[in-house]
Amino acid sequence: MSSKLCIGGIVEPGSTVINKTGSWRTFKPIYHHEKCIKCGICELSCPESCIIKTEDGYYEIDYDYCKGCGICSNECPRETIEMVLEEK
Amino acid sequence: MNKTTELFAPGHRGCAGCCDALAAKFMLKAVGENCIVVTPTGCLEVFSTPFPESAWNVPWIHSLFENTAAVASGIEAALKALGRKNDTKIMAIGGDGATIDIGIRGLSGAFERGHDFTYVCVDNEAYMNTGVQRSGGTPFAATTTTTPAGKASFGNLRPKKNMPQIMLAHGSPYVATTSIAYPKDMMRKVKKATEITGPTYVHVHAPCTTGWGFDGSKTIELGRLAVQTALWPMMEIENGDITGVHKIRNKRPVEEYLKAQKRFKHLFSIPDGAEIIKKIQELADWNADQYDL
Amino acid sequence: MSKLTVVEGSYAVAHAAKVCRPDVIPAYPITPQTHIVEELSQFAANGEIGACEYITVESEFSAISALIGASAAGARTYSATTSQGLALMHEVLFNASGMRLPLVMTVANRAMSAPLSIWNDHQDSIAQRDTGWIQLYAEDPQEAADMTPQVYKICEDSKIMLPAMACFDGFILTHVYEPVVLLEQDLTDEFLPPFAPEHILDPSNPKTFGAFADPSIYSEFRYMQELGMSAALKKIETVADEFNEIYGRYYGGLIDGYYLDDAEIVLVAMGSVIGTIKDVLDELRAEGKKVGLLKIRSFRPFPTDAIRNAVKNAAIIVPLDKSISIGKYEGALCTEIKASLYNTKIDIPVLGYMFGHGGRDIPPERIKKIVSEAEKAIVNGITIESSYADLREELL
Amino acid sequence: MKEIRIHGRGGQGSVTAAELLAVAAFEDGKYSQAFPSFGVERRGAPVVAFTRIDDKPIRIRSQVYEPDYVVVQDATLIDVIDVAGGIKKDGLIIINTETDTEKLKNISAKVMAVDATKIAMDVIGRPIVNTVLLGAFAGATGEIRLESIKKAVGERFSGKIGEKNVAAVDAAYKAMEAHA
Repeated sequence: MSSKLCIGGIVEPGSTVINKTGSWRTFKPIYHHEKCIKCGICELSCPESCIIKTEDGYYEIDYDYCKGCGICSNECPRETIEMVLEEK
Repeated sequence: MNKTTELFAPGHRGCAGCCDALAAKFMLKAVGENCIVVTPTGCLEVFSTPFPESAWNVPWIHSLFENTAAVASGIEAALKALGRKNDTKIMAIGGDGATIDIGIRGLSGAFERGHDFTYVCVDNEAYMNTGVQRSGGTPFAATTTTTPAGKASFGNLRPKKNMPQIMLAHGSPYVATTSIAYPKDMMRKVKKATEITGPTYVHVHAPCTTGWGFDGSKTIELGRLAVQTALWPMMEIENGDITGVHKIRNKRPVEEYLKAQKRFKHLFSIPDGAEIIKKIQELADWNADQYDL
Repeated sequence: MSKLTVVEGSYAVAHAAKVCRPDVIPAYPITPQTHIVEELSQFAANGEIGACEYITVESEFSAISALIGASAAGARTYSATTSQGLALMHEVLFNASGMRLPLVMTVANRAMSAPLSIWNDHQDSIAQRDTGWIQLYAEDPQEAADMTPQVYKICEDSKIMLPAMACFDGFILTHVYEPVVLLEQDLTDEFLPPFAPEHILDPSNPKTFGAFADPSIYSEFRYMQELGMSAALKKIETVADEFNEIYGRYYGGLIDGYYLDDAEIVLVAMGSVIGTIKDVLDELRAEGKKVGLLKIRSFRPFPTDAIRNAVKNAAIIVPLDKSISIGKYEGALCTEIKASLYNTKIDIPVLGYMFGHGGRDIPPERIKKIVSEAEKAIVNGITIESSYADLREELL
Repeated sequence: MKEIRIHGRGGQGSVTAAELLAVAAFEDGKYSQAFPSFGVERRGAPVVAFTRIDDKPIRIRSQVYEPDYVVVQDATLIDVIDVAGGIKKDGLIIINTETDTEKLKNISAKVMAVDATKIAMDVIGRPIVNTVLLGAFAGATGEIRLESIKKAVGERFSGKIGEKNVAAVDAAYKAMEAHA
């Protein structure tokens, strides 16, 4: 953020990225890529937009933002994503 | 490091498993960056724009709770007057309270005047931003903090207001219902709505983990159940005619949907609960019959 | 007199708005503002305001909300309202000033209901005092018209960026026919530069407008509005001078005076009663009475320093209010004038009168009576700080 | 300064008459001001409008209490309104009536009757008396030149109706001039 307040409170776009919501997480999604059919449902279903397609067509999680909601795991048709209690 | 290319950025303060965040993401994915978004006061507004941050990678404005459609009217008029309208889409995204209740006058006026914009109601069926109070979108028999169940009440006494029909009565060229549980359906309809000239309306069903009382991992699952029980019919209405209906393959009993949420939990313990569940089933059956789901 | 033409006050103002080249005009008709928006809709229908979009909104609430959207999108906007319409806008007025959108709105001042009254007083705009809008008050149709480009120039200044109300008295000035110079387009183009805000809603440079503030930063935004108002204090003066240079007309900046320099009794007023007072003062001066007038042109920002300087040699100050704060039994000018003098070395009695509420006529005799009361108070002191000057005791 | 009060009924064009007087006075090189007694009156209800004329700019904004001239568009108003109220001692009341000014005989001001309705019917073909009375006013008072009234009326009403109104102004002026 800029040090001075902008008149009228105008804010720069996409600037929530400085807020790493990964710290909110209790359960952590872990991919088991051997079962993955690369359907992309996990990516689409993520409310944090923090599931990213990798070069090999699989998906990975940007844990900086993942809140651990588990929608990806719940929606995955092949049970590829395991939710594990996170040790911090 | 932010690796996503989504127009709705991570780092927002939505609950884990937030339906509004999903809705916002789908809408921007569908419409692309050449749009201006107007959002009323509500959960989506608060969790996406805590000063000095914003999750929005498109121009975005919040003014007040009840004036979203009027603000959108002004933007549309300005772009026209300044010769900047071109292909820029104007999208208003309001919750059920802002749309169905407090903002309906301005919304009605804007549609009657025929401004070229799309209004999307993301309906999670109560005032979630302020702690789950009843709205005109709250369904029959659901409990909220202002329609609690008690000895003399089974929760919300009235059915949901039929907002899509009201918008249809304004002569809108495109009115559609969809759900965050069907991202492709939702994105297609939102895109179509923005591509049609004139005031278009999309009503999105959006299960709220906090307000409805279910685990955040089930947000999409609950949305799917609402559709599969026929409690939330998904359709498209173009120039007054129903042109598309989402058919249900395996129709499910309403109990399955109700049981999964705390807001309907009382129906399974109060004396006349079975009777009320039967009434809810009748609502679903009516939908299925009426729209040939 | 060749440039003068006899028109209705509303026409003069609508015409002034037109030559300011607004891009978007959302308006909702309400008595006695109706003639202004009718004229503007006709101008728009005739294609006389360029590509201006005239929006027939369904309420004042949507009018001001559309102004917000349009202004944020980069448009110069205009609207007009009064009384109940202004009150309906109340919530949005705060929003506009907080978002620093330089909306310009003419307020055809009218009383507030109940009882229902369509006639003039200043209760409507005074009630919006703390919404963060600049408020200027005009004394006649010419000033009301001339005020329009002036307020655009003031509020669109990058250091100010606050919305403004150009107030003029409903019916008394909106519906009067008299000779007025209609603002020339070429002079107005010379006087008023195009609206070029730093931030707009634009997909090629996406910005977020209207984020929410937590307690750690809220006060700072309020304070920044105050800084904008402070900047307006000077700007109102310079813009009045610039207007005078180009158009050759001047009505004062923040304030104006009439027989003020050596006045022992200083009447303080705003709006259409100024003209009547001036006529009365000519008479009283002819009788040798040292009475003067302090015209308040800018009520927000409130010209505290200018007022102190203007009244410091008076024997008594007499604010005349077309508003009342019920529970304090005095009008806004009275309260604010007194507040301006406290904590200073100026120790002058202030004798407040309220009159002309709900459109009650203010004949010259009423002013003369007030002056004679003030003369007595100089000698005997003040017994009642503030009262109605035209209360019909027989009805109570 | 001369102050004129016009009495009429809603729909009779009293406010228009006051405005046209102001326009005509301005045409004569004078300053003027016209305003209605702002009300919520509907068609048929008694209404009042005012005009001020002066050699210097007019600043006063109060209503007119002691008019120099009163114009009464409709003689039936005499029964319900004090049309002579406040009129100056040497003032003049111009009243649209066939003959009867009996009811106004107890006032000091001068009263002049003009059968504006008949002139309007003869010249315009409709009982519109407001412009007719302007002609009468000019003829009776000499405060405003006939040509200025005709110009103001002609510019306000276009085409045939404008021409007829101007002709009616002329007729009323001549009738009153002979009188005065």
